[in-house]
Amino acid sequence: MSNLSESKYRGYEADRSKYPRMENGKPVIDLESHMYTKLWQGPQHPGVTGNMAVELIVNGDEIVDAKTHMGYLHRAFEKLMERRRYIQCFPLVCRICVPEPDTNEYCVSAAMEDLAGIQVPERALWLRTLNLEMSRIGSYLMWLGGQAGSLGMGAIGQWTIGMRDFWLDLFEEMTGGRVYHMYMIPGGVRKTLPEGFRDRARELIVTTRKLLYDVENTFLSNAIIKSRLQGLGVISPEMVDEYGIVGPNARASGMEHDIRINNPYVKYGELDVKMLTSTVGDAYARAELRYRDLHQSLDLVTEILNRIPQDGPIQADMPNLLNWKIPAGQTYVKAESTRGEHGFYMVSDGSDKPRRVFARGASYTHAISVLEELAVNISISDLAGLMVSLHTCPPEIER
Amino acid sequence: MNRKHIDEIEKQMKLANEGLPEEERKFFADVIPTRVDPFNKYWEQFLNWARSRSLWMLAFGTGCGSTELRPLMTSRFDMARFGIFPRPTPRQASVFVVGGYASIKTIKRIIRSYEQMQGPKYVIALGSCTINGGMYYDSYNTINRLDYYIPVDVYIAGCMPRPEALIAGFNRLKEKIVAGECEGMNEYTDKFDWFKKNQKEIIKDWNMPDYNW
Amino acid sequence: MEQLVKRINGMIHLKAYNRQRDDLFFITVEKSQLELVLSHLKNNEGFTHLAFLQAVDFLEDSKFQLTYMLYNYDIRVNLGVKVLIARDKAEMTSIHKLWAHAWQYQRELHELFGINFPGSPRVEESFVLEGWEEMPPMRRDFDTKEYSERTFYQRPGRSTNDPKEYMKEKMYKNYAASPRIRRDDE
Amino acid sequence: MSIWTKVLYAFVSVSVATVYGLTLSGIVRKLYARVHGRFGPPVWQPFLDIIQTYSRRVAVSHGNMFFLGPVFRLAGGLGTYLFIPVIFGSALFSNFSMAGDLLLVMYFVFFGQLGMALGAGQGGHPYSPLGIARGLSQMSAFEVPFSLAVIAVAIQYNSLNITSIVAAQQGGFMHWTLLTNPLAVIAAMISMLGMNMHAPFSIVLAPQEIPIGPPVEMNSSFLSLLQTNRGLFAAAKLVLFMNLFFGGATTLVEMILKTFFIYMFSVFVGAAYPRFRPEQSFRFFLKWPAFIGVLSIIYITYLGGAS
Repeated sequence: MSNLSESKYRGYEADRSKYPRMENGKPVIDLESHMYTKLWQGPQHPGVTGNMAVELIVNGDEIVDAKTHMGYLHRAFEKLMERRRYIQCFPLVCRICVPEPDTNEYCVSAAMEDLAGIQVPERALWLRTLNLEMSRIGSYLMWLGGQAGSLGMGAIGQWTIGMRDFWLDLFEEMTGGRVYHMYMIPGGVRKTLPEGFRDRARELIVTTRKLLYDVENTFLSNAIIKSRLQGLGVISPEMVDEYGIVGPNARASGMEHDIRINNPYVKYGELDVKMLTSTVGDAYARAELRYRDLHQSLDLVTEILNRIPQDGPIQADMPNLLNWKIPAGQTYVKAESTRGEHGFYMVSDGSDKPRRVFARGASYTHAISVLEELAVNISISDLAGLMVSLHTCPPEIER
Repeated sequence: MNRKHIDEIEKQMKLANEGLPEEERKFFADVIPTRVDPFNKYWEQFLNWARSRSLWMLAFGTGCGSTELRPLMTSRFDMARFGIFPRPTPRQASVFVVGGYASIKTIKRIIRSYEQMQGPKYVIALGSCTINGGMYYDSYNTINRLDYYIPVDVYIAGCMPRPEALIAGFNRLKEKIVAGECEGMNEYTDKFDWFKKNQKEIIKDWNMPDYNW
Repeated sequence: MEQLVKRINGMIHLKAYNRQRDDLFFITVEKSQLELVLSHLKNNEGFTHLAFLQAVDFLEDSKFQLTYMLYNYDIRVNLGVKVLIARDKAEMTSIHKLWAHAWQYQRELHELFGINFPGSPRVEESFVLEGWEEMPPMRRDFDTKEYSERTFYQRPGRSTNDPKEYMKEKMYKNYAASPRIRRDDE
Repeated sequence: MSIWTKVLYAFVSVSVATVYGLTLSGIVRKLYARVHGRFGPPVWQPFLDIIQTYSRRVAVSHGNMFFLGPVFRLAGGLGTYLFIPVIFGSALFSNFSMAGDLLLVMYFVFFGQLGMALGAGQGGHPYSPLGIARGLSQMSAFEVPFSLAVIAVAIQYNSLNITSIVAAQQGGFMHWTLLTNPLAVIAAMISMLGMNMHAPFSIVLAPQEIPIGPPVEMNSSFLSLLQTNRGLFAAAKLVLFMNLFFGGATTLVEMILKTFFIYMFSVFVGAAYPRFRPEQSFRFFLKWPAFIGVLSIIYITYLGGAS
């Protein structure tokens, strides 16, 4: 698919020339003047992704100022992990990001392996790659439904989330868990693939491609979708560095950065991952890029299924995990989730519990600084579409 | 409005706003809801039958359990065939599905939304974390028992419960509604002071925007 | 990377340097020189991406360690810049002018660790907590379990076991004989 | 015929229309569900919903206008319906059709929305005025092509009485306005998309943007009234379109079949399209449909049409 979207470059400084007074780079809004209305979107709002709130000042239909409010999902994972043994962290970490839990599991187990100096066997690495790539597919399917749903096209959401459910079935076969898998543990993975898994996965890939063909025809080629998404929320290349934008959001603005290619982890170095970029940077370019990335993920899963070794150990020789003491040290492990760089910073002090674990979610900047910047000057009817097109995931922001 | 009536209202206001600083009182629902008993036994049975077949769920994803509501709404599990629909505003909803753990900031909104719902209203609490805290039992920011803050009709255990379990929970709720056992609205009225005491113990900052949903 | 360290060392005093992986390095600098180092790394060395800024509480030494994780898109290397600051009346210079999203992390650290960043925008605003009256919760001396038991109502019937003893008893009957588990590191 | 018989007949007719409209909305829900790949709710679900909303024990009100909002809405629905002859030649379903009723109906079609604006505005919720602003603007926009089409029809049949317009179309489908004045029908059908508020013109309720617009504060029995009206009003609009453009109906079965297929046009478009931005929607109506409407008038006055 070629780059269909064309939109004019707009600087990332919001255009506030229409509004009367500015002080310290912020508009002074006088609610008493009856020119502006304060409008809360969320946490109870069907258009807001997850459980977060956006406090808007609107002038008519146009957003003058936006402010995000976080913390509705704060569970203090990092504090709790300081009280848990290393192996007890695993039920917790996968709950940090609900649509795509495996990236968390991978990062934490890789951080522990890095600190303890453990080599993971070949087959386990392949299984991890498969798991990670499948979870990317699940997350993208959910996103696709959300993006269409935010523009009032419910049918796409029904189809793709229904399809995601079949991928969850595959996860269930593979790991025993539907949403939360806890598949990767330090030193390897828990289980091998069940019998007949490969055939079922290949069948599902074919079905998913059929569905995506329909989605492309109804959603991406739709004139209304194009007219609404093109030119919405343009991220300029300068903004990428300034705001720490990562993942598809950055790649849609021309930044060639994919951790799977630049810092290959598990087995991505041996796979043919292509760098997908676009230079437009608006919401439609992001949607298109994610759509292409989804196709690439399907390709990758096919390739991985062919290349997984049939036998071999799936776990390294591990010490007793129940009172496993990791030598003191600090590390940062990152992986490419569907939203971008997802990393874990782990500090160990030599005891059987981590000293500090920090989860760097990709939407940390996307949903706060970037959203507040991009939401200005758009219509309130586009806010939901903008939030979904940034692919924000509140639980990984407040953890 | 006679003097006695005004006294009554003032007494109620004093009860509910107790222990709050002056500037925060206006943010707080300060009138005890009225208890409304069923009108007639047989008529109520008919209404309950209709209510159980048309459950309007408040679309408020309070926790990670709401991820499983999405498959439930969509083509794989399709809750619409049981007469369950999402409604975007609490004024029109009759079922509140609390999706998992409730952080302090969220439980404030949960209480607000619950109070805005028009009775009879039902609460389904989803996930272990609403029952006893689940794996967040020692977290400083999540509550442990939901039934201390709002009355709960059905608990669904699991972390997180599968869509099948949710359907089973909804069916249990329907049975309870038809049997006339779901009087959570009146329970909230009767034990209003107790609920409010518990709520005030954890929620220190009652400031909220006027219409936060 | 070695040359980079030499260059920085020529500029300021580098307290420590270590290599964790091929693509992950840590340097430790003085508190007063941090802003200088960061702007040098950003403007001249190509470390343009700030992945995160976080704090670690070292209660025993009564120090906070702040970690600024940078990334260079050209040589594809992560560099963590560590700073140790005093724990009581913790204060740090704000870097919100260098990166437009740094204020978020500073707001979070202000709330969860009680580290002050003078001049950082919206640093006093609450981030995840609301109406919080205790000490900043991510500090090591804040006991979350005790707070939870004190504040939230416990449902009776919940029991906690020491995982090691419990699993030894219930699940691994042949614990000693299990080949997967080595006894020597107990 | 005495006035009391007429009132009795009108009562029967209104009940039939309401039941029909609600069933139709149940069928539409089912159709949408099929597009989504689901079973969907049972066809009688709208009735259960009405009983359920009516049976709420508490109803929060925000003042007098808040009471009047749903009442006005229902009055708009009733007014529209009661002046349209539903079945040509039937005494039972002729309602209060009289000379010049077309103008009255045109007024009543938009009356409900205005009344609703007053009521919902008192709800105090910021989404209500936003939804009302969108609703009224879109209404003014789609009113242009619709009015032009109606004027064209009135010129063509030289009458403002719906009964005589229907009478002129009798005698085979070659006499329908659909074939004698196709331009007017095109303009009117496009404006019907906006009137029925299915996607892409679902900007008033738009759950992802301003959940759910004007009725955001409506609860319990207020909502129940609105739902009843939704059934009645849907039926009234469809009957109006059938009478003006599709030759009316002589039996109940014909009426049901024709209105069903007219409605399906709106539903099929709605199932396949996303939502417009409000300003896109307004501009859409004021461009091509309005132009087609003007063309239809020119066609019928200067070229004489096909009749």
